[in-house]
Amino acid sequence: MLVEQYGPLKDKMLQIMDQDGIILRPELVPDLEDDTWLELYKVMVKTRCSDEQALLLQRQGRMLTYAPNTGQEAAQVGSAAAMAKTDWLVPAFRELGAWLYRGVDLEKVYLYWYGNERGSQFPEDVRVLPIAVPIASQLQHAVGIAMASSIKGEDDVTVAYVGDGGTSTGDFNEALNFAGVFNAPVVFLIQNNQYAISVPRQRQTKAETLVQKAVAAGIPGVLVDGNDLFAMYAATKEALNRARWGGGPTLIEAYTYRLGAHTTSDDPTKYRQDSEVLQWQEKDPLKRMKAYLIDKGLWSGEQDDSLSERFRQEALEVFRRVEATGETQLEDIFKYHFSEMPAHLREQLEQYKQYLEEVR
Amino acid sequence: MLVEQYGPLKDKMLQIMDQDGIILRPELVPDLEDDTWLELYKVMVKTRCSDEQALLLQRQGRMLTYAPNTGQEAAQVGSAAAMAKTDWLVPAFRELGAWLYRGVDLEKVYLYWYGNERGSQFPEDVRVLPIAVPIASQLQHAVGIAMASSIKGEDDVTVAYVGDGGTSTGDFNEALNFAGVFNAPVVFLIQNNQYAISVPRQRQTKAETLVQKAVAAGIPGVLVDGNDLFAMYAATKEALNRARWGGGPTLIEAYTYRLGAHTTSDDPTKYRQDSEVLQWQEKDPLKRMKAYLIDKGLWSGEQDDSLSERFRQEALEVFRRVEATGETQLEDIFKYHFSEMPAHLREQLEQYKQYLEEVR
Amino acid sequence: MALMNLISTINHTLDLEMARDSNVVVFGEDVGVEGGVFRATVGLQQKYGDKRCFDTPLAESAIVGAAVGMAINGLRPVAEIQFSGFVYPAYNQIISHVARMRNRTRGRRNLPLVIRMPHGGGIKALEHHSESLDTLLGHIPGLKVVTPSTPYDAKGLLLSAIRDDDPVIFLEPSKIYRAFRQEVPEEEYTIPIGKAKVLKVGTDITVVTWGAYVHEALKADKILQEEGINAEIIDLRTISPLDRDTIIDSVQKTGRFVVIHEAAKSFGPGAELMAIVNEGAFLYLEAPPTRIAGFDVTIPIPRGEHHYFMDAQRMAAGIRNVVRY
Amino acid sequence: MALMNLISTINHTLDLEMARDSNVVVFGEDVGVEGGVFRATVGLQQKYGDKRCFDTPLAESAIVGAAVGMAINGLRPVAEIQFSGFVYPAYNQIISHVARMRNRTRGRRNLPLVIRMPHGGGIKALEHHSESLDTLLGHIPGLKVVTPSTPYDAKGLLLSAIRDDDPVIFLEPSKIYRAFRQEVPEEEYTIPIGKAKVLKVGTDITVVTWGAYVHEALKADKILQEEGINAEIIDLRTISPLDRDTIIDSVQKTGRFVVIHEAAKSFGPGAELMAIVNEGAFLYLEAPPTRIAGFDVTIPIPRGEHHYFMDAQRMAAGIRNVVRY
Ligand SMILES: Cc1ncc(C[n+]2csc(CCOP(=O)(O)OP(=O)(O)O)c2C)c(N)n1
Ligand SMILES: Cc1ncc(C[n+]2csc(CCOP(=O)(O)OP(=O)(O)O)c2C)c(N)n1
Ligand SMILES: [Mg+2]
Ligand SMILES: [Mg+2]
Repeated sequence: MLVEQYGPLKDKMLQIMDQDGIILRPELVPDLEDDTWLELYKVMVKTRCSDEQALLLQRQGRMLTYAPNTGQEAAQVGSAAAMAKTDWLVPAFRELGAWLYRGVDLEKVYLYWYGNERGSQFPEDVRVLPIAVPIASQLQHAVGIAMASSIKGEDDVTVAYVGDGGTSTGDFNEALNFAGVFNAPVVFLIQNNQYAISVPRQRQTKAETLVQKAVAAGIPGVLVDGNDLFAMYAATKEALNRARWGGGPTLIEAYTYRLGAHTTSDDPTKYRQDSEVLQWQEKDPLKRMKAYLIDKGLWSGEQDDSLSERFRQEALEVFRRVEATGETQLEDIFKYHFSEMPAHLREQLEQYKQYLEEVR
Repeated sequence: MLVEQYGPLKDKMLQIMDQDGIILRPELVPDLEDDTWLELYKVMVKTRCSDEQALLLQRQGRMLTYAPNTGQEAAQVGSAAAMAKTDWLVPAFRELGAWLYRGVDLEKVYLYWYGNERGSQFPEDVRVLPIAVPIASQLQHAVGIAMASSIKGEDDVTVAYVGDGGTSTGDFNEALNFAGVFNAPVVFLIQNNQYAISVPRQRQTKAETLVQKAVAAGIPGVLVDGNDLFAMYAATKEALNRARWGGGPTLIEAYTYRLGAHTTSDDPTKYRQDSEVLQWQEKDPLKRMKAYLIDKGLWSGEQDDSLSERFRQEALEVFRRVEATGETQLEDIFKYHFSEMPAHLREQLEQYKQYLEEVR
Repeated sequence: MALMNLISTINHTLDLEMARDSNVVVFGEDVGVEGGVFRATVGLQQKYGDKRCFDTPLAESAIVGAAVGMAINGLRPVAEIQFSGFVYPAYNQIISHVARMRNRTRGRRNLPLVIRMPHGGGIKALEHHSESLDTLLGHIPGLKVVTPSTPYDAKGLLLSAIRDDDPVIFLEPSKIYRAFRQEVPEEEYTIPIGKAKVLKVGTDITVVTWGAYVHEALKADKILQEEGINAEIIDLRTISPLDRDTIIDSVQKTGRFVVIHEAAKSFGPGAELMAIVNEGAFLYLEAPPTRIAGFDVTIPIPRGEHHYFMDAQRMAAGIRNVVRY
Repeated sequence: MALMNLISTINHTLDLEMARDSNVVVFGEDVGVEGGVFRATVGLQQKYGDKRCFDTPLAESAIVGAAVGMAINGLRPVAEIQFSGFVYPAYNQIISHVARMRNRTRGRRNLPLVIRMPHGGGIKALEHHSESLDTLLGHIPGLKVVTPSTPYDAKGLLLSAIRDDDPVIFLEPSKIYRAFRQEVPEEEYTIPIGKAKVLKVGTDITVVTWGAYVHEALKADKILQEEGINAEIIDLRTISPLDRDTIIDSVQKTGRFVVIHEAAKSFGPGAELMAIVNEGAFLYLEAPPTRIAGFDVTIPIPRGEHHYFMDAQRMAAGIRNVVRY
């Protein structure tokens, strides 16, 4: 088992494919069809392109704030792809790749970052929660969802994401500990992208790894090269299986890097060196997966270019639709607080509409 | 160093004296005068007697709620005795022994449990904080006090207490992690008395030990027989020294047992077996220290009886003084919120006084 | 019908609803084996097993946050916070998620959950055991906040709360957990959330209060009746959303208004009720709407609490002042 | 004198006070190296070293709780919470300790600390970045809560806050961080906490507001002046303790009262101000005291926020209604 070799205190990181796309541990490559890997890669490319498009649009003043995922696509897609259809996904806020893989429309995502709550209204059968802005607070929901699955005797597992910064919060401890006590079928996935806004991982905790925080809750953990799609898939799959078969929670640290800014409001040159970014660009999860696929004869540079071009175009079209939605409807900000709108809200809405009539 | 042998993952508990008062590890006995050990023992006896007296008074309906310390005297006195005069002590709420050793008057303690805030007003030079009821919230204060010491370049260390239940809170994680990052000179001392009200340690966390929670923060820890005065002193001393010399925080798990009820409102027979209690009575920290002292010719059974009798009498006298204080003065509930009483509080006080005049 | 006090009614009601609906789960600190520090959940673990009634670690944010997750995944969690003064570690979950998940997801994720907690003071308890959170919870858009003053009401309101598709905070006045018994029907019945109750019709002044103070207010009313003052006494029952109609109708009739509450005065619940009266009955007022409220101080521990909490006499004096204005 | 906006004034003031008093330390998330996400602390770490200005882990309870400890141990901590919507994890520390330590210890432990945070909305931000906590903080006995509306006031109030021996929550209206500049004296001066400011003397109605809304209210006043309505405009400056005298004096003169605020209406800060007016100026009232308040909804994210936040026109309409009552 991977947790035994790459557990919290082993000081070893699971890597199956190196940064040039060479398979180092063939015996650990998850047993999927070539086509499936290609599909996963395509979701990674879509994530990257959607990111780039969003940044472009933001710079044009059309998109609002946006939190880029560039560099973290393997951590996201690899983990999401290991999940079963009815498993639950509980994001932090930087999980575009996971969302797209799990069936959240890019249109929803753009709509959210465009500033409309409808971007958080996913279809009924998509078991994905919306973005949780208060860092790490979502982990508690994941534990509750997982506990409910086991109380109801269902074998769905929940995967919850959190950042390296999020591991310093109180909620992180409470969630892991709770999950341990109730043997909840949940996988906690830290996307350690080395920064919480400007604060580097080293100033976030004195712990040498983040995965060692699993020890506090007495649960297993595994440290994974987060830029390695195979490793992410394999580690998550193992954790999901353990949870599904009654083995309880696992903590995964996906060791990755945020190649872009924290959000479009952030200027990372204030707090990190270009040289560091360059180093990590070498470890780009897309680059290595592309090399692997091309090497295997499953893909080509031209195909890659045209796919990217297509995704960028599609993203632009999606955004145009989003942009066309314009402003949030007045009713929308009132209508959804309660299953039935209480009198005082109805009155506030009516009075305001009346005012609008009058000034018109 | 003890932390190396009895660290978070060593699965070993530091014990210097066994439950019959036999010294198992002479080389580890801290280098104090015989008289000093006798003094510490006397504080333990005073703690025990004050506890018993409080329980008696509570049953007579004279004391209000009271949280007994019986069984935890060595954990408290041993740790407090290792501190320097200007070190800071930050209690949870069950640290009578530590308080008494550090110069908090029993009168203050009784006054608190009798229901008067003046019981939390210690003399200026007593660097002890009052009881913190919201579990584990005090740990943050300890970290702040310790950070202030190091910011000011002073070498005082802070010792903070928390229960086994408290380790499940968010504050516990935040405090340990913060302390680690800032290398704060603080010692976190878990009094693992095996219960949080009715919830046994095993249902509080899946972690095998509580000390292993140190790993999450990347700080050292040590598991100690909390009923062994020598071991408690030795472990705390080492942690204090490390902190004082710039080595940062340490987590100590004092493995002990709450022989009494959670508080006088609690009935432990509802959730635990008598046989378990009996087993732990064998490990009573007073019993073994008394055996040791008698064996060394430093103490006798008669001296012990008369000392206990004296402490019980003294405690009763103290309580009589407390009882004589009667109710809290009306002004007291207004006067201390701000350095200067604001207008609205002055007015509320005046109006109420006027009302009292009228109905009289 | 059985004679029951408030706490045993809570227990009976949870039992009834757990039997009826297997999605109802009950948990919190000391809730399982011990049956709750006040015994609200006694016997439920034995009866329904430890999957449906269980102890949690000491972690309020996780208790409430897990309830959110459970509600999303099809259960109807009823979480207990041991005392209202210990809900603050869960405040982020309550304000950021419990109150908002439905709106955030534009109706996609309902949160049918209940958070129960002993509330208010007067029980000679330690610090943080006597808090009144009416305002701190009532001000949060997206929450329903309910507080019963009798066993009968507790049953009807708690059943409504558990069956409600939206989150409900259920504040139980700990002072009257065992203060008196009342006939409570064995069978199920609900009392609508959002409706105040006129306990006694009167003509001279409208008195609004809730929780444990209801009983002192009724005593105050007795005192005043002897003086020929006929007050209308209203039990608010629901802090949020407020039943403005019942209050305004009453004030339009009586012309005078007093609200009595335990919580601190400034920015307290009384201010909101006075505002409502201003908005709905200003022209009917014969005296300023008035609050008889807690002082703006930390609630004292036992030897000082009599200064803080009010008895009927003090309430009567306050009401009398407004009538004589 | 220098022309400064609100955020650079905060920075300048912290600098001034750190230079004067070596016990002042400044910290929070991204406060050190980055100088704060709004740049309130830019340059301070370089100038005063990383013992006096530093980044913390992402842990609000620890930030506030550590400030409590530092204050006990002789420092004057100035902690930053990145946005007011992220203060909830620290709410237990604020309510259970910051507000109470002095009273609990009967004056033995002062807490000279300041918690600064960007406050309010209107900046087209994500969820939780636009919150108004006036009531949720103002209702807590033992806290002072201050909010400036101009760079000049910010400097004087922040210096008062840091020098105050009691804890002060300092709410900075993020909407106007960079909205305009003002001449701010280089030298130190303080403005008393607990005093409102009459911005414009008027005769027809008293309008109370604070923070970013002050500027919209002044625009509304312009609109109304053209119609011949002469409002008295008061900037509250301190949420708690409230300056009742200034408000009541004004209402006794004008006979009419409106409070305008961002926070949700129910149990909101407006209710308290209406209550105060009822208590202090009832017989002078020619119209019901009125609040122009946020809806009782979660503050919408950007594409809906214009429905929530008010402009001068909407304020003017509300004020006009009361004048014409
Ligand atoms: C409780 C809370 N505090 C502060 C913030 C402001 N904030 C937003 S993102 C962020 C950093 C998060 O870092 P990390 O957890 O590593 O996630 P990443 O941004 O790297 O994906 C901060 C401090 C917040 N959203 N919630
Ligand atoms: C935040 C919070 N939640 C709940 C409580 C109620 N409570 C008081 S003591 C206690 C158990 C504490 O257990 P532990 O930390 O092991 O300390 P011990 O009582 O054993 O000394 C609980 C749940 C509290 N005081 N604070
Ligand atoms: Mg990060
Ligand atoms: Mg314990």
